[in-house]
Amino acid sequence: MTTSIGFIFFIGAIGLGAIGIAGIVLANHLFRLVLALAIAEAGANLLLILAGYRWDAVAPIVSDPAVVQTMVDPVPQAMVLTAIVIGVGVQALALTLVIRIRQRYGTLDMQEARQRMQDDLDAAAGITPSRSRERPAGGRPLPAPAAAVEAGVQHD
Amino acid sequence: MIWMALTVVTLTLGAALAVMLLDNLLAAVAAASVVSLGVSVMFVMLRAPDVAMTEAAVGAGLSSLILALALRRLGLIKLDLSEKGKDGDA
Amino acid sequence: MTDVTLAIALPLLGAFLLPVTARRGLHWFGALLGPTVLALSALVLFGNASVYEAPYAIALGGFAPPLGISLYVDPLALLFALTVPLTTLLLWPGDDGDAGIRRQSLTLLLASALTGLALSGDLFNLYVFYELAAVASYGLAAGGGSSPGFVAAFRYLLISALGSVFGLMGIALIYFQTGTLNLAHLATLSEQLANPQGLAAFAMLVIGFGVKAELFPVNGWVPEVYGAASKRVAALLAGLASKLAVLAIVRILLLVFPHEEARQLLLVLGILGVITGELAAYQARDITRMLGWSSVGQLGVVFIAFSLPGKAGLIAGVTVAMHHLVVKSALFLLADRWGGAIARLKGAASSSRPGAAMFVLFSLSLLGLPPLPGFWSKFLVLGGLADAGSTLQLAAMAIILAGTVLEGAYLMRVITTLYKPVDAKAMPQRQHPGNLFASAMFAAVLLCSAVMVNPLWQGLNAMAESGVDTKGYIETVFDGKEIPR
Amino acid sequence: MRSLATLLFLGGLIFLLTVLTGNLPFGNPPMLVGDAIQKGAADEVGAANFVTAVVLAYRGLDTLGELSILFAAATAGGLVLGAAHGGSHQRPAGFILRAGADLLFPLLLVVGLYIVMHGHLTPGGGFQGGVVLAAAFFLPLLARPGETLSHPWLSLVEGLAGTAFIVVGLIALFQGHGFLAPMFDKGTLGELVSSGSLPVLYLAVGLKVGSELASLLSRLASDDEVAS
Repeated sequence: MTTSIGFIFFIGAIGLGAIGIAGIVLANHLFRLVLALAIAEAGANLLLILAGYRWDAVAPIVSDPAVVQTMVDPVPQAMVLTAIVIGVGVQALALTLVIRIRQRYGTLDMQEARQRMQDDLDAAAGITPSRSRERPAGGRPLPAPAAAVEAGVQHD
Repeated sequence: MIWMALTVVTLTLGAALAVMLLDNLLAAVAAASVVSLGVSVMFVMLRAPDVAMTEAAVGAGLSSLILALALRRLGLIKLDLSEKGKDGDA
Repeated sequence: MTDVTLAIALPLLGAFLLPVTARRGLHWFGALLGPTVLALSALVLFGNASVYEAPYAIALGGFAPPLGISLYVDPLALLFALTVPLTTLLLWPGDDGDAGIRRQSLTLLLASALTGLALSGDLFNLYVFYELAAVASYGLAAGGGSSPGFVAAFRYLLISALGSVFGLMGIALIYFQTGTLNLAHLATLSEQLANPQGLAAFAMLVIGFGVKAELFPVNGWVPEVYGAASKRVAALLAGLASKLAVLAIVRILLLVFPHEEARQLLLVLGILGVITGELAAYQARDITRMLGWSSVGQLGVVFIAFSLPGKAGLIAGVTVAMHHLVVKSALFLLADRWGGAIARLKGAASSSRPGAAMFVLFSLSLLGLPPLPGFWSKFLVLGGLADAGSTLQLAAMAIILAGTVLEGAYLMRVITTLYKPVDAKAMPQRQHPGNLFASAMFAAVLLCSAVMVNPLWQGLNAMAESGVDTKGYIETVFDGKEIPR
Repeated sequence: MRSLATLLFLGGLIFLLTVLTGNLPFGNPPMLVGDAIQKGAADEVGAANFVTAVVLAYRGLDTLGELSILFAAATAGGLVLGAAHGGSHQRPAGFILRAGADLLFPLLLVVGLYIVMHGHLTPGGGFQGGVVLAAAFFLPLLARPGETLSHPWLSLVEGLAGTAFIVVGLIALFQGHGFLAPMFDKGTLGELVSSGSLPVLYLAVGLKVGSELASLLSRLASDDEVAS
């Protein structure tokens, strides 16, 4: 009983972390990358709380100063409080970047955005790109919207 | 207690998989907020009410709102809050 | 002696106040605020020079050490902390309206976080300062407003956030086994962490902090961010921020994981960093990306140096790191106007003689030409490796030498282009006077240290002495109080 | 190539999992620091909620760093998206939402402040309350898309709340107790006016978090220049 419940949560924490990290490594859609990040962070937070969990203890709040009870460790809880708020700040910043990338490059695909970034960097540096891609002279038209909008997203 | 823990963990992991696999991004955002809710239930079971409250407010509430607003601004969904029946472009 | 906490708090205060003052007709005040707080924080740190005799610790909030956060001030921490306000002053971003104020605010936040990274003696506090430095540098990387900058900053954010998830998990694994976060307290418990879980925790922390330190597996962001961001930001990130992240890793290595396996891990990652960095730099065709990849290679050398045990490793590591800080910041500054394809730099020397001369000076020092400090830094690393003499370390020696040859090849390519006759069609730009001044300051530092080898050597020795003194660290932090076990 | 990387990656993860699940002490942690804090927190800090005691007193510098991170994220967001000018160009929302927003605004304000001010007694505090405050100020924006949050005010609150946190810390420093040491009378454990300067700090945290998040939200909500 004492360890098994902790073990279940441990599996949950590692599972969330693994799903999130696998998502960050494998996903190619900018928005989903942000979502994967949130899940990985939730897993790490859960692991941290678990590090201070004590099966025979109460929450670290004194309800009656006369009664002395064993409590779970308050330190990891404070740390996770910090980590959650950090996470939401980073997420908001990531989303503003996604919005800008979409406006500038018209794509939400990581590979595509990266390729165009490399092209732009090469162009700014005055290097002919190593891979020749058909590039029209003058302005750079946005690619077809099919690349930007993932299949299955409603546009009603 | 153990059964409850098992249920919550399974649900949360399922929701996390759904976030990665669902095609519809708005549904994925909803699934992400389910993950946050599940994690915050776990925090309550691990006797961390402060953290549970923060996770519920920030993870399930605020973060979903931010994600949904970003989706709207990306033009992937249309959050139309006005009364139905009137037409006219934004 | 002024309280060293001020060196962290003042830049933060400045960053919070900047947007408030700037919009309220106090524009002159806002323009002065940033440089002033940085200068003050440098003064506070100079006021602590007495730590050369006796390192000391501060228990923040007056709570006995393992309970609260403690700061630890020794020569090592002071040296790295001092470089932060000084380098930031030299690389201070210009003031241009609303965006300029935001950039200055972010730069102040970065400076405060990096100072905190140098001084903090608490694992989670290190993480928080690291994260602050990371978020500020995402903003600075994207701050130019160019389209590639946004993509580069987003990739940087993703890699860095992945790293901090790993770092957080590492902290959790350490906390599982020890129940404490204070580095001095962890140092007393380090034998409890000499197991697979401990090593896994160390690897996770190294990946976490390694993102900013351009460590091998997590450095894919380097050329993109440096290529897309303004060169002052690139100088700040490559020169300064990476060194402070290295210091955080070194502190953790020295105090919490003094095991052979942990050093081996750093050695292997460093070797891989040298190989990938130098090869990619050799293939790069524009100066910014060449400098970026070469910075990855140099930081690989830094990690190899720090993986050497004992005083020798610390001295070698600090020398290489400081040398790289000076040289790479200056080279990025010079690349501000001369960025772009190497072929376009034909005859740049005739348009800006001092710029070209300094470029040659820094390149030669980076290569390790004898009287220049770069020679001593490479000499110390190679000597240390030869002394230690395991197979892996000898291999590292060979790889550093091979890397130097590659470095020579690509730097000479640039230098010969600089001094070619001018092509009348495409005249390279003149250097910006501000950048020229800042890199002249770096050159002065470089030449001074080439002259004052002897006092520097003694100072480094004293610093390494107290740096590797784990027992002294524990005693200073706990100050005779009982250590919970 | 990509699938090979995936396989390698998953294999590594599974390996890590098996290594790590060895003998970690679930449910029975060493708690070297935690025990000491539980013994001392009531006397040293005087907050009934020990998490608050850790967040604001024992690890106050972390909280300051965290506020700075939020500030950095908001500043960087502003740098990326530019100043949010003009609200969204949508039509006004329906009657129900407008009326609901009007009703909810004072309610959320009171609830948010209550959560902030009781942080040292019950679960909750500056962060949670700050989120509620941000929601309170954002809701009217959602109902009346034409309006904007007044940014000069927001940035003033932002800057001053952060400054207040540091100044409280510096006052403690110059009194000789060290940066961010708790000040004033500790009071009786469990009463509203107790635990010295902690409620002041949490008020600063609440205002800072609230204003920061509100400005982030309003910046994301304004849908100007969707076209490139």
